[in-house]
Amino acid sequence: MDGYYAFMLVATAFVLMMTVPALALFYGGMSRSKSVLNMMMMSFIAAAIVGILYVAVGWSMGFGGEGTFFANPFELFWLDGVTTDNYIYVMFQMTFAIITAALISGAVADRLKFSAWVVFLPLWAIIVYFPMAHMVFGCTDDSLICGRIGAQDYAGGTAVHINAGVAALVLVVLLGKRIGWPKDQMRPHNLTLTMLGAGMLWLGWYGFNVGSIVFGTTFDEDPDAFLAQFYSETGRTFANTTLATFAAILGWLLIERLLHGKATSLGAASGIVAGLVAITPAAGAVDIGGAVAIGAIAGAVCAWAVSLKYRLGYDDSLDVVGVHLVGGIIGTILIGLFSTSSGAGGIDGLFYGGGLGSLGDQTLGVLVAVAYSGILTAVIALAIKYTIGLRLDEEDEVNGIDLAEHGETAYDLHSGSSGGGSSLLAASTSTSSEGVKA
Amino acid sequence: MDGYYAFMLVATAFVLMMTVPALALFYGGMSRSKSVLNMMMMSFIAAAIVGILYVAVGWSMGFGGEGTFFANPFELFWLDGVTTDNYIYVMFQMTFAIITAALISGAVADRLKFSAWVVFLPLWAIIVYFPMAHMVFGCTDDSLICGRIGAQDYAGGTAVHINAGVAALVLVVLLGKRIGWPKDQMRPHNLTLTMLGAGMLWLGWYGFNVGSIVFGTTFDEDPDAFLAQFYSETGRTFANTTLATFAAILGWLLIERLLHGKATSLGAASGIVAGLVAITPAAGAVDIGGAVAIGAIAGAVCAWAVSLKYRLGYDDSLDVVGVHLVGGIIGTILIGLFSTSSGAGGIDGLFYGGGLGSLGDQTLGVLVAVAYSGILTAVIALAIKYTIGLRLDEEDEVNGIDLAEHGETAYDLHSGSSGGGSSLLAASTSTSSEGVKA
Amino acid sequence: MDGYYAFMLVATAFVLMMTVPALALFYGGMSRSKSVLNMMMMSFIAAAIVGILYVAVGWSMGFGGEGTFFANPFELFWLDGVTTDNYIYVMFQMTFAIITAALISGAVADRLKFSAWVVFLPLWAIIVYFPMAHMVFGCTDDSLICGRIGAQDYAGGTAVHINAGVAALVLVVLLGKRIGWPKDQMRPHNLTLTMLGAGMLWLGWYGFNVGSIVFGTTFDEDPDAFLAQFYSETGRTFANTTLATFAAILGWLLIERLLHGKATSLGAASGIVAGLVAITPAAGAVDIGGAVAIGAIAGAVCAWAVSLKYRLGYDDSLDVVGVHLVGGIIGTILIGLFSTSSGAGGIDGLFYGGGLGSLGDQTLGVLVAVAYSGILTAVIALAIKYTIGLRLDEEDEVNGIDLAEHGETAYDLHSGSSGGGSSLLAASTSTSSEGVKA
Amino acid sequence: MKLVTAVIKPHKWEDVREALETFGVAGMTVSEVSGYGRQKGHTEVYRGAEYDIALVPKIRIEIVTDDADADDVVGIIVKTAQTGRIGDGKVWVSPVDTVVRVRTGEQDASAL
Amino acid sequence: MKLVTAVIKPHKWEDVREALETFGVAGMTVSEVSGYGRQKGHTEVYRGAEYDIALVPKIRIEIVTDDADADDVVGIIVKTAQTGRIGDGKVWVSPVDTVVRVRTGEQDASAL
Amino acid sequence: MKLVTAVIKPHKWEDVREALETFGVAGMTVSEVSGYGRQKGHTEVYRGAEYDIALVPKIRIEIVTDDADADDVVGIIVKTAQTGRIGDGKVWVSPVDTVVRVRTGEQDASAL
Ligand SMILES: Nc1ncnc2c1ncn2[C@@H]1O[C@H](COP(=O)(O)OP(=O)(O)O)[C@@H](O)[C@H]1O
Ligand SMILES: Nc1ncnc2c1ncn2[C@@H]1O[C@H](COP(=O)(O)OP(=O)(O)O)[C@@H](O)[C@H]1O
Ligand SMILES: Nc1ncnc2c1ncn2[C@@H]1O[C@H](COP(=O)(O)OP(=O)(O)O)[C@@H](O)[C@H]1O
Repeated sequence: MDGYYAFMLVATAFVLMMTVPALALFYGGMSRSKSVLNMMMMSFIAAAIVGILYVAVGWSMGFGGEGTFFANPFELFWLDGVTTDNYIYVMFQMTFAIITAALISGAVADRLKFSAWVVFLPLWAIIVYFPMAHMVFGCTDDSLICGRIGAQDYAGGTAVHINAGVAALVLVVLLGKRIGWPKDQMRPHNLTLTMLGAGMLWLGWYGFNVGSIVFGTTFDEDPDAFLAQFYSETGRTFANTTLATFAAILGWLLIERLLHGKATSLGAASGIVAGLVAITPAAGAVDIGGAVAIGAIAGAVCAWAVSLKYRLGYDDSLDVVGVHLVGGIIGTILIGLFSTSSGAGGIDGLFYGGGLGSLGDQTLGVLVAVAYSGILTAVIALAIKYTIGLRLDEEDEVNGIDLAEHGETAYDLHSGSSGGGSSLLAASTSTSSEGVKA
Repeated sequence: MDGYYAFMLVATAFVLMMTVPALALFYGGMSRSKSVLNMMMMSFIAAAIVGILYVAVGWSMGFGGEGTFFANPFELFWLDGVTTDNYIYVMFQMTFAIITAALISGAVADRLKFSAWVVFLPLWAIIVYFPMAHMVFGCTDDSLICGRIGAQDYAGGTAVHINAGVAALVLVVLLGKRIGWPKDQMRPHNLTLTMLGAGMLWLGWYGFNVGSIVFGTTFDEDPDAFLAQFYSETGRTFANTTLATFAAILGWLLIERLLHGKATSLGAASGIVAGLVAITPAAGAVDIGGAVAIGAIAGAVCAWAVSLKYRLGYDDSLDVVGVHLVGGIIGTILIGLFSTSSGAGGIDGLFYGGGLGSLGDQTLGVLVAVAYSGILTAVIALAIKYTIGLRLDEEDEVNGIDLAEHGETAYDLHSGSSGGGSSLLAASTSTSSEGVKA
Repeated sequence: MDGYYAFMLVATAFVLMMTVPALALFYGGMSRSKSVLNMMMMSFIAAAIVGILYVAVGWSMGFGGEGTFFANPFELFWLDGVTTDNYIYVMFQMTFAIITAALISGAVADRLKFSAWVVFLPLWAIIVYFPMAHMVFGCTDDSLICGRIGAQDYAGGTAVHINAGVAALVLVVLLGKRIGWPKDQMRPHNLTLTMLGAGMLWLGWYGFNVGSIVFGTTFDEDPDAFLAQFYSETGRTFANTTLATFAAILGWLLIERLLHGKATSLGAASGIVAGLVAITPAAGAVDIGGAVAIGAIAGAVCAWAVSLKYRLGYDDSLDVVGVHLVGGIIGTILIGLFSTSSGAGGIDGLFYGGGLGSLGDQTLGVLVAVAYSGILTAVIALAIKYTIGLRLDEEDEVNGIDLAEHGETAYDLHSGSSGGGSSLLAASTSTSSEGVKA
Repeated sequence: MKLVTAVIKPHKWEDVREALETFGVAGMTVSEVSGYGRQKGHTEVYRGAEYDIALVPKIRIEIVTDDADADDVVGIIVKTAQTGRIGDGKVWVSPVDTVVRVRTGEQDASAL
Repeated sequence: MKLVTAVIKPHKWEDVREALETFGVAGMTVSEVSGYGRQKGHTEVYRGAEYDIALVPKIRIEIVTDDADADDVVGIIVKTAQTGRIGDGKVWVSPVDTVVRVRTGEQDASAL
Repeated sequence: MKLVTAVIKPHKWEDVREALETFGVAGMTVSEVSGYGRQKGHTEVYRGAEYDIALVPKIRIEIVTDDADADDVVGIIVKTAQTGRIGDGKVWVSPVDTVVRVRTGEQDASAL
């Protein structure tokens, strides 16, 4: 099994890379040049805070034993009693907690106080994510979504994407719109970063989905069965992850072409993420036909869903709701239609002669996730709003959160005409100070 | 063999990453800021279209059985009859089809209609690449290049690089020069992207070359032989891939220094790709001495070859011909000189006392690849030219293909002097509209 | 063991990627837009030159046998006598040589002649790095740091970071300050590149640290012991590497917040590197508690140390001293306090009841590394200074080293207000020449 | 003819443009500039090094008008761009001998 | 002395520069600006949000000349930059009291 | 009132700003421009293609002053920006009818 183990080492590094730097770049490129650093910082700090917290209590709450909502946080506190040859599984799950929290940041661009984010992260991780991870991944008979309801979620359609998407929606409703939204132009400042980020997310997602395999037996008990499952199931999840993403790119671009007359690069990058989000819960349950269907539907629907915010008037700045909530729901529900008994869950969905049972379980799983995340995120956000406050000062928002919260600006490039790139004004200005003070 | 399998999971993800985002960045950085998004889009859409098509008929045409040019497309249609534990090998080959098609895009920068590219991709994949993959990779006794001719091509000097290079040349000849070429300045708009892309391509190339190992026995038949080959052959291909690239960087920079007085960063990035291209067919056949020689020669020759287009007057915008066609030919032919019987092919080249036999086979293989790809690409391109047309409207080309075809511009950065990066004109303009319409 | 082997294939590719492009981006983003290409080139060329040299004599000097300072360079010259199934271990060590040399480049930004760098690299590799690698990694009873002193250094706190940091310090002292430093503003020109680079470095570092496992037995001798160590030790090193980095981010941002009132994105990126540097030597020796402590201390101390150059007046442009020398020393010394006998070295540090012995050994190891690298780097740098010279011509430095040494400028972006990104002045200028000459 | 040159705060540009349009100004030329004056800049920090940025971003508007309209144009700009806070900018009027519309070669009044 | 200020379409800049050089203009100062006028901008789409960009990129040329040459310079610019399509730009002439060459301190005619 | 426009070498901007500040100039407007003239540009090489860049980066400074101060301001700029090497730039003075401070509406002298 050292082959599987070796893969997990890489997979875990990949999923951590999805947050730092992939997601940070994907979101950062869509931000404005005056807030790109803050956007990236929200991902970086999420890794540090949620990561350490996960080792402290996250693993224990998720995988420390029985519990409908969560297990005893102190059972395996600070990995007490966990042998180092199991650390990699802890690290792998930790990276899921990190990216889920980081995903939320896309919704609150330009206006959330950094201090509020720093306080939100640990609270949300402990109160919302860690329990959700137990309900879905730390699967015991009594864990709510996986055990009691028995909904299939291979790699986190509910725990990760729906969870983050709902939290994002709640947060922006309480946070309010950006000054000038939607009247002012708030276009992506650097689409090459966004496309780079999308590509890196895609790479990392193979760690995310393929690494989420759960074995029916230990290697020691039955090496052959273990390896057979490793080969056949990872082949399936790898192919499904890939094909769904292809289909989602086409789905998104097609709708965009129909609705707005142009197939855009941002659309392609967004389609990639939408497809990956939707296939996340279904990667093990469906065959490649189902994967293509799910991807195409997710791409098309999300391409339309990202415009909802203008109709409904919530400023989900980088479309966490339109892509992760909508995409997550699509993927989780469609399992009810496309799940095949030849898959990891061994359950047939409606289109595979399995009746409505699976569809019901999946729907229920979605509802639970939405309710749990929605209610508790609201509580946390309100608590912060009425204590230290969520919102950045108006003038700081106009001048740019990078400058206000981090004392930095992302670029010092000088115009194309500046030949040798000599520093021009930028350089001289500093001298106009008493120079560098350190 | 789960170690080998685990490596293939990573290798396949790596090779997909070579197209999205690595190649897109490498090419995008060399484009002008008004066409970078279109350049990146050509890679992204290639992945989606060629990828799905590969699963439909590509695998079957390549590996579905006998055939001089290709196997029965319907034998394994939509992977029918392929067990999921073999999916990863399908996915791995698929990523080769994707990047080969994407490589072509570098030649047609700024002026190829996006619709033409979208039509070109499936036709070219089915008519040109899938057969070529059978002739080279889907090696049966009667497959033309690998079987009948018996030319060595470890990872695709013919099927990938010569193939893409020839297609690029044919396409630009039919497409014509960009407006203002070569008089106007068409310099790379962002070399940091190009260097990033080169670095990511290099990383992915380890999946590309090292993952291309073909075993002489199955693990079940003879585990020891299987593993022994795994260790010794991957060690060789990894080292050769690395050393050839080092040598190519030095070769390119040296020639550049001699011809133009300066060793440039674009030269270093280009040398990396030239070296990787040239060692691709030879990775298994030569020893580290041969790898250094091939790399150095490829780097030096390509550094000179990229100027040919100015003499011959074809606008191969990002030098797909100068790097991939020339580099691919160099690597494939030089196997005839540097191949060693201790290598994967067990054939001695001229310099290793093997006489001219190998050199002849390699040369023949190159000629077949050039002829097959050249003729059929021409047919496809002409068909498109005289139906929907290949060329973008003049004014759109001048204003930028990003805007014309995708309704986007890549950057909204504001000048270096804009302090807090407040959106200035860019932001205000939108308000000058009725704001956002969604 | 093919699982371990498969991991080494990936790990080696990862560590090479740390230099090209990760470090190049991390440093490049911190440079000014007129010198980013030269900064990136210094990493690219380091890979090519040091890489080939390592295969020639590096491996032999490091691992070719006995020796206090180095082994016989010709014992395994050009890998003579090394079987290809051992190549990957050669390649892995080679990537360490490459990045160590490349790390130095951050200190000499904007002003070191490219020719001087090209001459410095081979001399420094042979005279300083290869021996240092023998003293630390090519561990024989008589190799100085690892053997005689018996200092613990898991992945290169001494050989890599202290070594590069000291070399950087020596070099900048001999090279002198940049024109205008510290009075003029020399701010990072593109922090998104720096954050991307930091993220990619982090990913690669898992190859760097986790891949540095040294087995107590061969697989053939004792498979179970081999695999047991693989699982338990890589779990430890992976977790330690991760947690130390999290802690360092928080440590750096906290100090920054206290000293300057703001937690910056550059601080987060720098904290990542500081944490990774400090845990490099300690990854195998400490438990997760120790890892967090080392990371937090390193992040906090380095955040303060990067200001030393302003007080002491040496222009360590991108803080190679403040991050790598200081971080390397912290990590290496703290092993003396936090080392646990349950770890890879089996040694208890002061806080684990092991007394002062370990602390003494670690300190001695640091002193030897500082002395060896300092003295010999000075000799090399002086030799170059008084022959071909180290320093770029004044006017060239003002106009930008990219233009002077490489005849390039990194960007041609045009101001945000230029709508379709039409080339404006940049484009027209070239026509003002006799157009392109090729 | 007159040339009215205005240097204003970036976020006011849009309002100014609308006001001028309403008044009947058919066109103008705009550029991003940096201002130096009473309004102070800001401080940035990179690895502990603090930089004072003295310049502040401004928008520069150039409008060629009839002598008759010049004062109104100035008035409109001052009214619309005014926030009352330091750094609102300046507007100055200078004489223009003649203006030509490139497309047609029309001169002066008819060129606007 | 006179100051000729021209706002033209970017892709015409090079022809104008050449024409002026031929005429004998020894130097000029150029900048990238944004124009607002009859010529309409374009629309961009990001995730379904459509933005109308009203400003169009222009090149602004400043040339200080002798009173004698001013009209010729204007004429050359108008002739060369003309495409006949909306948005060709404007050229205006304004009086200059004096011009100095920084390098030498030379004044007026001899400063050019 | 007068408008002093100076086009200088970028690295001289800071000295000029300081000299003007010392003299008592309270504000100015600055922009990055490209200069064309005797000073030649440079050559860049990309994959063997050599590009001659004719334009050189310059800083453009605009200062509205009292008639009285105009000559001194010009003098200071010329003195400070001078390197004696080709490309030092130009300074020209042109008449201004009136200048207004947007914040207060103050006019002319009191607007500066
Ligand atoms: N004498 C001047 N000449 C040209 N522009 C000036 C002059 N003084 C100020 N400005 C411009 O006006 C802007 C605002 O001036 P400032 O002194 O900061 O505030 P206020 O005008 O409200 O007193 C400056 O940023 C600068 O761009
Ligand atoms: N009154 C004006 N003052 C200054 N610049 C102007 C004025 N009117 C137009 N311009 C400039 O001239 C450009 C072309 O003007 P426009 O009305 O679009 O076309 P045309 O000049 O062909 O009628 C505008 O983009 C703007 O930069
Ligand atoms: N006639 C002119 N009108 C406006 N600007 C000019 C003129 N001639 C030169 N300049 C500006 O002055 C700069 C320096 O002029 P140049 O001829 O290169 O050197 P010098 O002024 O030392 O003779 C040019 O780059 C350009 O920006």
